[in-house]
Amino acid sequence: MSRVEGTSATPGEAVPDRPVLDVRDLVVSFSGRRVVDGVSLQVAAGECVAIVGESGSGKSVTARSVVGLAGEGARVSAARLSVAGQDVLSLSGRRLRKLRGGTVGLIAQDALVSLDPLRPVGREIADTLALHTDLDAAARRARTVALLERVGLPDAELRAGQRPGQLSGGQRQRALIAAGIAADPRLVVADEPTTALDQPVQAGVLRLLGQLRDEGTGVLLISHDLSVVLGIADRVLVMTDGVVVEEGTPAEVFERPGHPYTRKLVDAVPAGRPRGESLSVSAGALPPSAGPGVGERSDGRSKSADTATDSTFDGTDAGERVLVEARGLSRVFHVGGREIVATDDVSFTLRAGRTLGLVGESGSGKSTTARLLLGLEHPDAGEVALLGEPWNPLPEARRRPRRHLIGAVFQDALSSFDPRWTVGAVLADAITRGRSLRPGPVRAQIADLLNTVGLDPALATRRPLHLSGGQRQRVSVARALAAEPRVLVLDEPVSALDVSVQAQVLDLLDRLQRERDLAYLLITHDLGVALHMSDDLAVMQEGRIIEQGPASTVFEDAEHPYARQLRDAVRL
Amino acid sequence: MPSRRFSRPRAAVVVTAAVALLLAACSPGGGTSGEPSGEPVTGGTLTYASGDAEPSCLDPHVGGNYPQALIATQYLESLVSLDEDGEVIPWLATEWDVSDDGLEWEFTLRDDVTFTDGTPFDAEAVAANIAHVQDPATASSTGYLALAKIKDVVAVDDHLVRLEMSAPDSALLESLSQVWVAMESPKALERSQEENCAAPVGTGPFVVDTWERQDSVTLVRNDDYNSPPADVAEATEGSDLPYLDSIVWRFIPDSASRYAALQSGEVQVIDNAQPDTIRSAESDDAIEELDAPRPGAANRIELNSGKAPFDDERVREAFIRSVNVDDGIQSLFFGTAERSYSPLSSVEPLGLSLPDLFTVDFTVDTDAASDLLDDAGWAERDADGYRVKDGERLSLDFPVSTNQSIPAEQSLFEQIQADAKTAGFEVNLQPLDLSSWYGVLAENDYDLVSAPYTKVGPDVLRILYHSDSITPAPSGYFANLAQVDDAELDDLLTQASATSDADERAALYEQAQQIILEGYYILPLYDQQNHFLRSSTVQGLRAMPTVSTPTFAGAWLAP
Amino acid sequence: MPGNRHWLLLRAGGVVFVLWAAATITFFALRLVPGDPAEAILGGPGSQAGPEALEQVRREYGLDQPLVVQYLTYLGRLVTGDLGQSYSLHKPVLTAIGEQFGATLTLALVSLVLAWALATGLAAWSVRGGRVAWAIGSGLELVAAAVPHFWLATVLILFFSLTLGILPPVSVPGPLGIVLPALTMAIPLAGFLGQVMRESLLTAMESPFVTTARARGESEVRIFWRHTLRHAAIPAVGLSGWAFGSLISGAVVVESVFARQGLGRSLLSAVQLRDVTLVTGIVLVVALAYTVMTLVTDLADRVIDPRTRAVAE
Amino acid sequence: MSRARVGGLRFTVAEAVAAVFLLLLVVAALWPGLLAPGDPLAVSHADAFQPPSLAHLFGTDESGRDIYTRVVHGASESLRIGVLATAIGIGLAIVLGFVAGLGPRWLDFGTTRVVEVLFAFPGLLLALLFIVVTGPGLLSSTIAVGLATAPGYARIIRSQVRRTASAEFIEAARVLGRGRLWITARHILPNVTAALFVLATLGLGQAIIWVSSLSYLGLGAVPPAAEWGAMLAAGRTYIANFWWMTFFPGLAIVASAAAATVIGRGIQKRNRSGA
Repeated sequence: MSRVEGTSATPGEAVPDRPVLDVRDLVVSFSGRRVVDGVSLQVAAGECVAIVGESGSGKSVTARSVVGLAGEGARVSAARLSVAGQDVLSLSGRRLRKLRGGTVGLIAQDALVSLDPLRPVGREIADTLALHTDLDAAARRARTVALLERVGLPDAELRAGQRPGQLSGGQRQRALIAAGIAADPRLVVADEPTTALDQPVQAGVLRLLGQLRDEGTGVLLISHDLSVVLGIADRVLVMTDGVVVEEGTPAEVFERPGHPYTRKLVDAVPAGRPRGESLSVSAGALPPSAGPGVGERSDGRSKSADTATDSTFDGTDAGERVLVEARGLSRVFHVGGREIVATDDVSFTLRAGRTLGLVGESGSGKSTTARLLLGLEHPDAGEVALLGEPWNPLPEARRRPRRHLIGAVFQDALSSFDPRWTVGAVLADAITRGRSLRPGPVRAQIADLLNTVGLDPALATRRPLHLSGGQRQRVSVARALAAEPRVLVLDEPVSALDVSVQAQVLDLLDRLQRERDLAYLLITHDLGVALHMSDDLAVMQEGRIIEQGPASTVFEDAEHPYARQLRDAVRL
Repeated sequence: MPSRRFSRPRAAVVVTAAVALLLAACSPGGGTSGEPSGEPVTGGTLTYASGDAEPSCLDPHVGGNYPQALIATQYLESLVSLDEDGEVIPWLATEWDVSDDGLEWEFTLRDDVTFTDGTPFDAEAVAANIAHVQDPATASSTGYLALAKIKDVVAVDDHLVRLEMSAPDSALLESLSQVWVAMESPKALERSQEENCAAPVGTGPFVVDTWERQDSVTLVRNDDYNSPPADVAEATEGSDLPYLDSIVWRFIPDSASRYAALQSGEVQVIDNAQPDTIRSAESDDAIEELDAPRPGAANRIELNSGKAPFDDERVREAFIRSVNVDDGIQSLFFGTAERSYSPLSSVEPLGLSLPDLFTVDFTVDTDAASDLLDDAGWAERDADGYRVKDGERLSLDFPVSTNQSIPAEQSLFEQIQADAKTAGFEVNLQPLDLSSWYGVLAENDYDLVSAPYTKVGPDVLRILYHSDSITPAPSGYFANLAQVDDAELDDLLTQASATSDADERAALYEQAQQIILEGYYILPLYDQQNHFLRSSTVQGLRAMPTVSTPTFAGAWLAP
Repeated sequence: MPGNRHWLLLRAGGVVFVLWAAATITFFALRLVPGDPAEAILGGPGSQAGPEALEQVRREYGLDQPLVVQYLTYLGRLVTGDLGQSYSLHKPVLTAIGEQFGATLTLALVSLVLAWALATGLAAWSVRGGRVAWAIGSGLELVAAAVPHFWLATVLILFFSLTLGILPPVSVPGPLGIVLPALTMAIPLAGFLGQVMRESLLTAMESPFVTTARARGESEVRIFWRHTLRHAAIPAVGLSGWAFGSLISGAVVVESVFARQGLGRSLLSAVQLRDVTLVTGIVLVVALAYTVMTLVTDLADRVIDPRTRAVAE
Repeated sequence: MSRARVGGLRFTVAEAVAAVFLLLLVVAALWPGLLAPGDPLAVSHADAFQPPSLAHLFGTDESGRDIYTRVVHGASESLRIGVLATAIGIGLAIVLGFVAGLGPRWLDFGTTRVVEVLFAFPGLLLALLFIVVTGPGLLSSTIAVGLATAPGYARIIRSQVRRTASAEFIEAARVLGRGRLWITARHILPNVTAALFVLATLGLGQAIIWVSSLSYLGLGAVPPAAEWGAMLAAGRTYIANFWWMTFFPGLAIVASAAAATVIGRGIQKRNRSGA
């Protein structure tokens, strides 16, 4: 335990020489399987300690063990597991409940499901107050509003009466934080508090946690995203397979990663990495267990930055052939008698071998734009031309012969496959496209495709359900490639994946673009991904493209406030 | 179908009933359920559970079926009653006289009786009631038939009424004893039919208070009651009848629930008791039985002689010889039903019983049946074992009215079906609702049928087996379901109904029954079952000697 | 809120439509009865109706008129609440239904509440009681849902009335009389509701917001009542409209067995007597009740689950 | 929960028991003589009302018929009724559901309203209405139950069709240039069929209960047919003294309905998890 600071905010509570959280040799196992295997960590008052790791690393279980909520059937043991001097493992039910919420506040990820959707958020906060303070109902109400104001929720009075569904993602997360800190806990455990949030919102939430730390609360931050913890954590622990493999200040961990796994994680972060640089390290460097499931091959050779830098990427060469031309696309939906403008006068072009990144918060019209481009939706106004010929609006029958020119990769790969079909059937279907071909060549082509996306051809007999997330997305890419398209629409292709897997898929997409001179429309809410992958960027808000230009310069002289917000978020 | 009744056969026309009354009053029995023990107790509410369908009208003039009779017995009274020996005794009429030609009847009425709405009971009231029954708008069926021969009613003075007949009717007194022609307040009769159906007004021991449809009718004590039939008046002299404060008359169609309700004490009296429960009640001290077989015709299966294959007497005989009814009745009815070998109920003295004709000895009779069928041309059998003739199967349609047949009886029919199959008959049992059942009969789409046509007295034979009854009424219904068309029989029945000589009448009916039985037109089964179970706390319950409905006039609840 | 009024108006329109269509179906059902419709109205061949009676019915129902006129007359009469005359009861169908409706409604509602209580209790216990409780709970629900009413009624009477002697085997006045009939109807329904509830209870209990509540220091009991139960109730509330319908169906059997007043018993005897006017009248009224009930369920759903409201807005 | 492994598939014990029971049921329905060689209609006065014993496993009824034999032979009647009623219900529902789920909006609107109207008639009431029009009998009560269950199925099928039609893999197929018909045939139909199979299994048990209820009310099977509902109805009269007459046919109904439900749910679970 190295740092003791920030005790000034709550003097008398935090004992300077004892950490708020002291964990020694924590072991958690589920039916004999060790999920957390000998983790030790300390959090002092006013300190923010972050645990970083991918799904299944045991980081969440570690965090939850702190409040005795490791999960059903968990066997928890530790040489020491104390919070503010109390031994968590020996606490009785009642005292444990006093600890939860009172001494330790837990802030879970995804506030939409972590707050009871049926109850007003104010109630959830007031419940905490009722459990841990002596305040009467009126005082609790006042305190609730004050808390909501403190976490930076405008119109706190109104918000307190609203339900999670009526709040935006950022507002919800703030409300959840308010509930977590309502009883002035000495330790806040924040489990992925920013996942699924748009970048500017993410930055706000992190600032709020930073504020808490500065006020003397100990913060244990759990995240899969290294870049998130960078700005706020005092110390970072990297976990994989239930073991802490690296510990240090963010600067140490980021700049001089000691463990190969840490290195892989660091490398996989797309933010701030130049276009074309490989994010995934070679297979040999991977700890065997960290890789995705069976049968997946590494993405082939590791590429150094210099070989990867290809002429395609180095500029805004406007001479590339225009494949898609979208002009003035507008689409309005009528829901329950009201109009929702999904896209409003959206125009852009896609060129061969180049990527247009489309960023914006959820609901900004990105997906509708993609659907218009794919001809799944008719525009109310405007048109899309494909290879210089009309594409949308056009009767489906006339579009069909040219369908193969444009492919798509969806966010949720699993639901984009018929659950009854095997991988082979999915690909065969994409290859034949209704033509009757001899099975032999088709099989060969399936194997080819799987090879191309870095999968074992033996996977053809499996159903997508039994594949890992990365494998599914690769199959999805393979399907998109089967018809030999010229244009690919990538709708949040990596947002459901772990960082290292995300890196592999992004590298795969990058390589394919180069090999096949594909035009990409990349839709993402992750600005880091967008900046790494795109030649050009378009920023959408409320159905309109508010900024558009070369990726490298689009934010330079951004005028629109949202674009500035985005820019600031990236720089955090 | 309303069960139709006619008066019980009494040999002589009773001119003065007083003597008979004195004799009869001394020996109550038969229809009484056990000997009353202890002194009568006044007060209390008794719950009666009926398994019959809830009447749609509580006025038994309208339609006129047995469920109506059951409840109406508690609040309506007739001009005359019968004693335990079947003798006609005074009730609302004290004495009566008939002219020599049998065309004029004079009834002297009690002058101290008022209806429960305050209207006095007098000659005008009798006239109004007979007019009401005869009015087509009343849609009386049973009562209408009973009074068919009354041509005119004259109120001679306040308490003397004269009935003028279109033809002599030796059964008039018995007819008048039936509750279907009981006396109702003429003032109440003037109300709409819907109102009168909901709460008929009579002179009986109880008054209809409320009627919760599909639940219960509440009857309350008639505090001014003073008109029990002569035999009851004699037996209970000095008592203030009725003893009970009220009766809740419930409708519990499910027999298992009904019996459970009796066992648990929710109700004190149930009707339509199942044979097995009667048997098990015997060993239960808390439950007693009241068996009151209905008079009139016995339950029987009619063989439709109007069409093939039963137009051939040999086939009818073969059928009757091939089914074993005795064992079935024994096992299904647990000894609670006696096998009948007569067209008439065992309570009918003029019933002719020919056991030899129907007692089946299988070793002999199956062969006999087989020979008969061979003779009749049904010599071959098909793959299923049924007999065939000219490529046609010996197939019998047996529509069963589920509303009119108790479960044990339906089981008996199933057993008959199984027996008949051995002999090569295919019996098609068709359980039908009442309406469809009538439809099938009207279409002559049946070979076997069991129709509980009830009419007090041997005159029921005329209704059931006179060839006139084959001709359907405008509605399509006809009573002669066996379709017996025998001139000799017609003659016998017509004569019997006209003659007033008891011996001659008895002889005529005996001959008639002989023809019916020996022609194998019917397969008699047993009396119309009428079993009641009561809690042993219920005392003084008895069945009316008229139509066997229980009366609670003298009943009380032992503490 | 404005969305509510719009929604309500829309739903009310739906109710009217359903009623009109139901009336149309019953009208044609009446005409589809084979044979003379006048005779059918009087109860079929068993009515032994005379020519005058038939003539009167023909005149009354306009059976000599063209079908369209008959249909419009029929609708017109319905609007004024005239459902015709029941031949078997000697009274207007509406009066007959009015006498019985309350009893059935009471029984159905009591059964519904009872079913809810049983389902909730069993589901709550079996979800939290570990593996054995889970197996027992799901087993009980399975059997309960598979038990026919008429059989269950018998078993209950045997047990509660004859063996234990604590409950009356037939309906009696007062609250005691409704226990067995309501139980008979509630148990199979509780089986269905329980199956649905247990699934959703489990989902709710594994939801992150429950973890949040635990992390806040809430006790399991409070979490159950404040959070999970409500979530589990949503799909089951949605089923209540259907449940009401199935209860009405059950009433046909149960009311007869327990000798209770009610529409179900009227309906059964009307079917047995082929009182077509009464049957169609009852069916129509039940359709109305059912539709209203569905409306109420939807309203309840909007109260319990504000999300549906938000979507509608 | 304990599980058993058979041929690579995992069953819960309940599923295994249910499967064995259904298998027996099918055997009983197709070759009743294998399980009960006797004649279900054989009357024997002397044997009436015998309690269960070695000679008569389930006892005898009022006519001395062996109840075990009747229950076994009744399986074919009850199962046939259940299957037929379910087939009618689901067949009708498929037409309605697909028309509503795939047709243009106005057709969906119209069909949905029709289903809604039919749905407003509680099942048994619709059945009774049908019976009062056509007259009672086994066939008409089977059809009636089929009709009465159709609206419920139609609703489920419609929403299933709608959900499948709006699934992302349908979009994926459209992006690949697949036509409506092809998508319907290759994606929607197979996916909905799986759900249909579950529906049918779950519905089978309920149909058996329904038809037996109608038989109980005297509107279904004709005696002395060994139909479970009719047997129950006949036996209920004797419940006070001879419990076995109702117990065993009742048990057969409950067990079949429960077994069908267990199997249906099992399939459903596997469908959902995609196995």
